Amino acid sequence: MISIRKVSKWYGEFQVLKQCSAEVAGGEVVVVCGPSGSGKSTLIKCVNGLEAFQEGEILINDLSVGARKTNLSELRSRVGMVFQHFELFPHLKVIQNLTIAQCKVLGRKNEEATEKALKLLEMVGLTTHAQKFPAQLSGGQQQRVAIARALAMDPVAMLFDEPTSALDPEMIKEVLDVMVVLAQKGMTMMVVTHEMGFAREVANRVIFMDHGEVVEDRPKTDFFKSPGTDRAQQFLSKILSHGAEQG
Amino acid sequence: MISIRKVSKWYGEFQVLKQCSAEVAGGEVVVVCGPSGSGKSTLIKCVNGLEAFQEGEILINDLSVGARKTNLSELRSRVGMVFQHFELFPHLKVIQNLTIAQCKVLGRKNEEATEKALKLLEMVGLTTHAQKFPAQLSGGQQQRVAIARALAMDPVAMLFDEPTSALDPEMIKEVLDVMVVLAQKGMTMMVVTHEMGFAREVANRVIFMDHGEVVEDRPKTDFFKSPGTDRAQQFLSKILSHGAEQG
Amino acid sequence: MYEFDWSSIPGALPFLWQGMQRTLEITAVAIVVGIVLGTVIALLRLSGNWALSNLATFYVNGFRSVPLVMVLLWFYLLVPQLISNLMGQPSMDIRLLSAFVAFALFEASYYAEIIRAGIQSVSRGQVSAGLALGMTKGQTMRLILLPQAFRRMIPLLLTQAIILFQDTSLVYVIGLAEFFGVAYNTGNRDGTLVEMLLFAGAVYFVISFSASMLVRALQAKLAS
Amino acid sequence: DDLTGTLKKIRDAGSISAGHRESSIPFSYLDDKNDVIGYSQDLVMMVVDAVKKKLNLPKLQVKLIPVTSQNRIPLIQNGTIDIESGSTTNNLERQQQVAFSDTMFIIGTRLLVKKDSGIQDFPDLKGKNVVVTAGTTSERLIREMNEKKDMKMNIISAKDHGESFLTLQSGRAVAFMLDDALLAGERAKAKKPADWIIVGTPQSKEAYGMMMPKGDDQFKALVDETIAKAETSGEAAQLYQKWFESPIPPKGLNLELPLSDDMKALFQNPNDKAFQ
Amino acid sequence: MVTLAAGLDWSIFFKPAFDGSGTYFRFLIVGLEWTLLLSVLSWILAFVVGSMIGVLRTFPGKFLPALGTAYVEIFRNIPLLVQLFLWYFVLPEIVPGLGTLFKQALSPLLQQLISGVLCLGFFTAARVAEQVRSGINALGSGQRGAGLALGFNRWQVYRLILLPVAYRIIVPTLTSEFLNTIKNSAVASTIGLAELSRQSQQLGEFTAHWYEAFIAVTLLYGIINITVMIASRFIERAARLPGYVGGKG
Ligand SMILES: Nc1ncnc2c1ncn2[C@@H]1O[C@H](COP(=O)(O)OP(=O)(O)OP(=O)(O)O)[C@@H](O)[C@H]1O
Ligand SMILES: Nc1ncnc2c1ncn2[C@@H]1O[C@H](COP(=O)(O)OP(=O)(O)OP(=O)(O)O)[C@@H](O)[C@H]1O
Ligand SMILES: [Mg+2]
Ligand SMILES: [Mg+2]
Repeated sequence: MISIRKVSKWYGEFQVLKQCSAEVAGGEVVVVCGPSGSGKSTLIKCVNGLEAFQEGEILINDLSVGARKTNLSELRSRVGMVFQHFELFPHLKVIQNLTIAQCKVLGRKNEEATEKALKLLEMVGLTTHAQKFPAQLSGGQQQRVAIARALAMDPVAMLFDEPTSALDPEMIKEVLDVMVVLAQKGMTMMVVTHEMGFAREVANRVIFMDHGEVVEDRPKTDFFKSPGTDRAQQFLSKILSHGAEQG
Repeated sequence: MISIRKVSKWYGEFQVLKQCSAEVAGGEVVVVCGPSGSGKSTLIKCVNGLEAFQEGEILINDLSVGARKTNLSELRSRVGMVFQHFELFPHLKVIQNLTIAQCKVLGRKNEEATEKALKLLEMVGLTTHAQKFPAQLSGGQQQRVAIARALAMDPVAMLFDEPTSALDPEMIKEVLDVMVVLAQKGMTMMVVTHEMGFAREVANRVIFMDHGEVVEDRPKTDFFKSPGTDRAQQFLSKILSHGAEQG
Repeated sequence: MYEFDWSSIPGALPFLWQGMQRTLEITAVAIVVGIVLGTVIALLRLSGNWALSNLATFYVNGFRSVPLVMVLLWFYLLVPQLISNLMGQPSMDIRLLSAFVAFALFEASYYAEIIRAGIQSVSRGQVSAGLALGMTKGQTMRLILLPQAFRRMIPLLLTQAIILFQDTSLVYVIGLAEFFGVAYNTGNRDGTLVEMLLFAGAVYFVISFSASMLVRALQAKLAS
Repeated sequence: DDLTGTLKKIRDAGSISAGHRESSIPFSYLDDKNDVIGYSQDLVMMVVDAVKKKLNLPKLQVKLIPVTSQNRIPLIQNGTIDIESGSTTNNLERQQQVAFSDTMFIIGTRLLVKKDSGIQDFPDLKGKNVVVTAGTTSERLIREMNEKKDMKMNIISAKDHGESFLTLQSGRAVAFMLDDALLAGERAKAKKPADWIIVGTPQSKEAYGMMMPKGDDQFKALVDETIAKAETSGEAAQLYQKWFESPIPPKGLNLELPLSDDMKALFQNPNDKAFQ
Repeated sequence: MVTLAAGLDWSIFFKPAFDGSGTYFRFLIVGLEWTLLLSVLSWILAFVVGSMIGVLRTFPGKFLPALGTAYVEIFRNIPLLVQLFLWYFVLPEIVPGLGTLFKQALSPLLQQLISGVLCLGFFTAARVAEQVRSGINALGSGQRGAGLALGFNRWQVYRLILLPVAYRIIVPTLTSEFLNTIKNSAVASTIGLAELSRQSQQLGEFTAHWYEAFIAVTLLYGIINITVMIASRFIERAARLPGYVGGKG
């Protein structure tokens, strides 16, 4: 489904991505983690062409993201993306946030788009908030709307970039719950997150990045049992230790 | 040491604090938690007079915070405070951040202040960064500088308002470690945080707030074993659940 | 003590009113054309195309570095020639036309900066979000960026319009009888310059102040 | 036929553009109905009539365009106005840029002072503050005088005549130096005209003419002819009477400026000579 | 336009000026000097007053900020030219003792300069105040809280913490306000100050070479502008804090 092959990217002199490779099969959930600045966001943005890369190749359903002849808009409309800071459109109501791209990009009729939007709002538990503006919702609610907005385009895969890291602790769960449901429904997902609880529950594989490199790419059970590298080991111990006494 | 007695506060019509009471004895570590908007920040700001309150009384070492005749500047200089977003002074080097208030408020000589500052930087493990500007440090490093800055005033107590919630997961630990050391040295601390690991490790008591009220105020072991109220129970289950499989 | 003599005002009122209409005409044209042209220039500046963005920068800096009075004088001297070269003798008052053109082009350079700042104040994430939904660059700009940018800019745009309204007083240098020009000439003719200027100042103050109060109310409403 | 230059342009456009001033009392100014009136305006209307006749265009449209001292020459040069008639001095510098008609008026530069100021003539100005309008011949003359005779005057130069007079009235200057006819006009604006008098030996003579595009002999000939005819026929003298020795709008004041010898000589012998 | 360009005669700048002060080139330079003097003095006044008013507007409570707001609204909503008339012609008349003293004890030039500086200074101060206020507000309440929490008094918080950073944030807008001051200084020609635009007008009057005069003054304003912009780049760079990504995101 998603196939990342030896992708390298530079910002000027600075190399952000170094020969990164990874495969995500249909229906698979892959979690990407790693220290801040390691290139996770950059990699995931390369997947739907929000960032250009200089070397390598990314294929989505055999369509090459970097290729000239690929219609990027169309490709992006088929890969949903959820951002750390939600990025709902503040000037549009929740329902309009869900319909605008359906109408303008996919050319759906307004009624059709609205119907679809309402169904998705129900799924994320926000039917009653359809007529509100994003600013009137809590962070957790906004992020659930953002997920619904991406789903409204009937994506073949979903990308998440730290979807819970801007949320208050009590809201994290409500968003993760929606993501778990999605995963269980068989959606192909690539998720940048530090929520190891989520990873354990639904991930098929965990990718660990550091300094622009894919350092590990292993089934989750392997990864948690014994990370193959020191770097991953260190990282895991850091992010788990302060929560060690929890639960 | 800190004694909060039936404090109420209104923003216009809206009551943020409702008859809040709490005691923090010398050398005690008290963790304050509760849902977003419950008034935790407001309460802690009232303690060192950053926010005014309309009813009740707060005493620090028998000095009333709200009283007219109290010299607020002096009182504040003796209660250290650490903020969620660090709030280092961006135009001053790390070392100057630590000395400026010593010189201008306590009237210390520059050499004396610098000596003190270097000692504290050593304690938080940042000696080599003394000549940098705050923006050149990572979030975790900045927060450690902020703690050192507060300590430089030789405070009798320290207040923390979500000191780790703006940090990347891997940096949280380095800040919590410093706080643990402080607690073990016998510093009186009042800490707003959701890091329950920290609470378990060093807190003497946990205060749970909701809708402007102090709902629970109990020894930590009691609190974690069986929160006395449904609200606290619910809250705890939410913030712990997504990390449940960790550790 | 200065002896004030307000006797010139009553007789001049009809002309002052005509002048005020002119003033408002110029203000309105400059706002509308200025915002449209300013948006285009702002988009050029942000286009990422080296030549176009430099051209736009040159335009903005050029107009902003010369006093408005000089701009007006230049346009009054140049516009008639251009017009008559292009379409023969114009039927419209050449001074008014020059003022329209000069103000519109001049204001466009100020509006361009406001609009550019407005667009830049919308977070980059919003662009990403638009693109990620499959919208084209144009759609993202039109449906996502500009509506938000304009909403944020409204107070600044209106404030600039108030400044513009006051600045129109400068067209008296080209002899166009707008409000300030009428007041000034009446005062000059009757030897009541001080009184007429005070009167004009009061009128400008009342209008500008009321307008800026409205802007603030609007701002408060937008903020909530 | 053989029309060239301005006349051809006027005929082709079906209109003539005449530049006027807005507050050069009593030469060219707006009355309280916002109509252009004045001595120079009456004369230029005679020119317009002559143009109508010459072009056989009785319905010729007349566009009156207000000009300022800053833009009057460029506007002639760029063809926005065909002729300017106000209170423009004919001098050699300007002749480089534009053409001047036969002289319509001759002034002397003198002083406006408060009646009880005790100032009689230029030597009394030693060490005093004097105001002139920026860019006038008077400014040049008074600065020269200050240098040559070491009079230690403080010379204030205000933006226009109205502001110069305001400077005089507010007591910042004891005297206002300007063309005597314009001073009479300024005095007429005063709250108490009787408080002010025009004094002093004229320091220079200046000839006012109408301005036209340079090098257009056909048009200039027509304008000159019209002015000369008015001056020799006594029509100009009547105009003089009307504007300088009778009550004039808007306040109905009489400038009481008798016809000078220079003017009499001019009326007998019209010419387009500049004095400088 | 082509014919006109051919008719331009640039040699007039090397001819002696009417007032015997030197060439007309020198004459324009004198104007430039007055423009700069007036602008710089006004700017200093505007900076000081504007900072105070701006700070006032960020104070807690109602009364003091309202005072600041009143100042800003008054000076922003009256055309500059009218304000100049008020300062120069009206104020000395309605403040009898001081006004007469002002008119009699001071030389005309000094009167013009003082009125010009006060007018431009107080006018620009209203705009500087807005910048300073927005700079302080941009810092958020956290910095203020951090300062207070360390025991600084209110004055120290502004002087040591808020203003040093706020000024850095608003360097670009302050630059454009300074450029506005330079352009606005042209109104002082009204009361007779021999600044740049007035000198160019004189040049036009006495030589009748209006186009050359307009071109020269336009170019000179352009040169001032570029110079100030370059200078402000240096200031901006010098004021920039290492690692601090200022500006918008
Ligand atoms: N536009 C840019 N120009 C230059 N460098 C950039 C740019 N965007 C990102 N970088 C750099 O690229 C590196 C990778 O950034 P990226 O945002 O992908 O990291 P990340 O792993 O997502 O980190 P985080 O956990 O903080 O979000 C970082 O060092 C960052 O500073
Ligand atoms: N300046 C203010 N004016 C009006 N209401 C305010 C103001 N500051 C805070 N509030 C309100 O007071 C309540 C308590 O705020 P406070 O910041 O103390 O909550 P908190 O418990 O610290 O929440 P969080 O976990 O989000 O930091 C909230 O409902 C908030 O909206
Ligand atoms: Mg990232
Ligand atoms: Mg809080």
